[in-house]
Amino acid sequence: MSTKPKIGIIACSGENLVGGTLSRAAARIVVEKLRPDKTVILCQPLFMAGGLERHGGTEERDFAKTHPTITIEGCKEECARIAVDRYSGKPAATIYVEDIINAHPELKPKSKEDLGKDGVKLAEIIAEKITEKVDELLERN
Amino acid sequence: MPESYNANSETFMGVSRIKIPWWPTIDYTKCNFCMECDKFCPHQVYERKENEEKKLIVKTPYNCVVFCRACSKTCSLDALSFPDKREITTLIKKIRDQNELK
Amino acid sequence: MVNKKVYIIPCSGIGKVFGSIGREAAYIVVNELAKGKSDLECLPLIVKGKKEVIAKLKSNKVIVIDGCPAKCSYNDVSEAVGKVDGQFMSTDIVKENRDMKPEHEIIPMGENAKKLSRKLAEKVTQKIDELLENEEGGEQ
Amino acid sequence: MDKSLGVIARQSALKVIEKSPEIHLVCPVLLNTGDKEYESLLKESTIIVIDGCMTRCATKLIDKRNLQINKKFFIPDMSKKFKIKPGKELVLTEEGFRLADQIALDILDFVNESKEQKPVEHREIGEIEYFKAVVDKFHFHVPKTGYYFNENDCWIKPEGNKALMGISDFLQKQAGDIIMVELPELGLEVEQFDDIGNFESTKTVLQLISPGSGKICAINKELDKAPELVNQDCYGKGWFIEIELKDFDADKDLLMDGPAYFPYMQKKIEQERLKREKKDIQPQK
Repeated sequence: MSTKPKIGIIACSGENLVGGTLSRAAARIVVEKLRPDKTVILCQPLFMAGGLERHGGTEERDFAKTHPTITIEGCKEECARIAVDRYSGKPAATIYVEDIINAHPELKPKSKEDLGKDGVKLAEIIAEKITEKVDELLERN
Repeated sequence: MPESYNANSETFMGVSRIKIPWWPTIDYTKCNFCMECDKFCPHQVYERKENEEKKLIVKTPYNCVVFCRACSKTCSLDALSFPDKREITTLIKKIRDQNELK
Repeated sequence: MVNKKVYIIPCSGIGKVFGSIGREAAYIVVNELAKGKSDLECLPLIVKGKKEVIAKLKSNKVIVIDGCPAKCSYNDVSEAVGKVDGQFMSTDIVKENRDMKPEHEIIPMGENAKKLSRKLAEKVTQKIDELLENEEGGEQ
Repeated sequence: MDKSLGVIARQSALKVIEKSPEIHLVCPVLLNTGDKEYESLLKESTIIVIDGCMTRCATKLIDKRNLQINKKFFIPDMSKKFKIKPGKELVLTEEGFRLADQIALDILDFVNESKEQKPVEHREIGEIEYFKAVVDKFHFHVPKTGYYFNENDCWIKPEGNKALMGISDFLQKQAGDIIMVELPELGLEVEQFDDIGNFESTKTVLQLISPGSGKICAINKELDKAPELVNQDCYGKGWFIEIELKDFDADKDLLMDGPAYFPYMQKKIEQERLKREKKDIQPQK
């Protein structure tokens, strides 16, 4: 049976701000392209809904209890971090998308619905940051 | 890395996979090489041969899951056929009985 | 009288393409088909219990769009706000259009997934009009 | 209520109830106001509508709730069939009562027929104890007892001379979100390893390959409306069909029980993982 260490990724997934869109895009880039074999994406709404018997939430929460999990926050509300903290224990790391946006004023996403070329570049930068954390956590474990 | 589908070591119901003649047969008089079956099959049973007359062949018959006929549902021309299921079942039972006697 | 709005809350799912179809449909609704009549709200914030958001939803109509049978948006909104005025499942649109299978890519979304999103958006818009009409009718 | 046709529809329904009290009468007015009481009743029942006139309000009310109507009766058609004129008076004439009686008999016939044909849709499956394999965030379940499996990841659960059949948690997860289940006809004779049902997910089309042999005596109609039950509860509410067993002892020769299937499934999960890893590595070459 597979016992390879894996890292959980949970993105804020918010809908109101471009930060949510970026968090989601970056998370997918990590799990699909950069570290498909080492990461598992957790669905934030499902994570929070929980308790739906054998379908859903509990499995996501259990995973985050037994695996280091990185939360990605789109805004100051820190929904993902708070959710993981509440149901599974302290997240291994948290990435604040807003900080990265501020560090790259030259890359402005077109809108939250359509990131545009620059927005996608920004998402890739965020994804790189997440990947750094993933590798760091894997080394530590 | 270990080969994930090594037919020689695979068994089906305790019978060596290579003793069970279960795989699709392509009727080339009907096949129009739409490749739907190949697109469908998750076990790489088929192989496409772009530059040959028979553009599709059954490459790895023992990868085929015994009793699975799902690919034939994708074939609108009905060009895929499988062995008689009852004969295969009987054969499997027979080999198992022999194995037990050994 | 302030014009009432219908708030759309997609489930924000991320694991599968269905969440994205729901989200894309919500975007089409608020930015195009029912512009000015509808707005998005953020599910994680609702679950977190952000007061302003919940108060706003209580005094307006709310439509949820879910992407899987776990129905996170429906369940969470029902619990936090105490009501849901309309609910949709993006998987229903997939079932209704079986010849149009959504691609699995999420970023960017495939052609079929986009088409399905638009179909879903049209349905949601219809519901919005229905809800707003009833609202007006009730107040006359 | 404002036309004689409606009054006849009402009278027919009342007559049906009088003869067969287990049938519920649904009030269209109450149904229209969205009464909650009806919700679960309608979901679980065979629905018959009686429409009086062309506006077909009863049908529309049920359609509005996205429910399936099992049989529709339309008073003008019935009037033609029995060659009885409904009359125009709102207080029923003798003719009107006679028509209503005839319609009621027709409805009762349908009810009796469908009772004979209609398989019991709900199967009580109590608490199941599972073997559990956890891979990343996925939990794969295999019932410890009561279920038998073939190597095509389909299960059979014998009880007396009958058995339920369905697909395993592994196959369900492999398939992904199931959007359609196609089941065979009642009464069909199936042999072990026949393919007896297709199901379609957003990824692929797969088959239920029968672990047992016998005659199909029930199919899970719920799956028409809610194929996701297969994903949610594959060993319970997501059952596919029930058969009258022909020779389960013979079937069992080629099946695994829970403790045997569990390691077999684990091996398959591992193979899938290896295949995926290979795929992940290849594009980088």
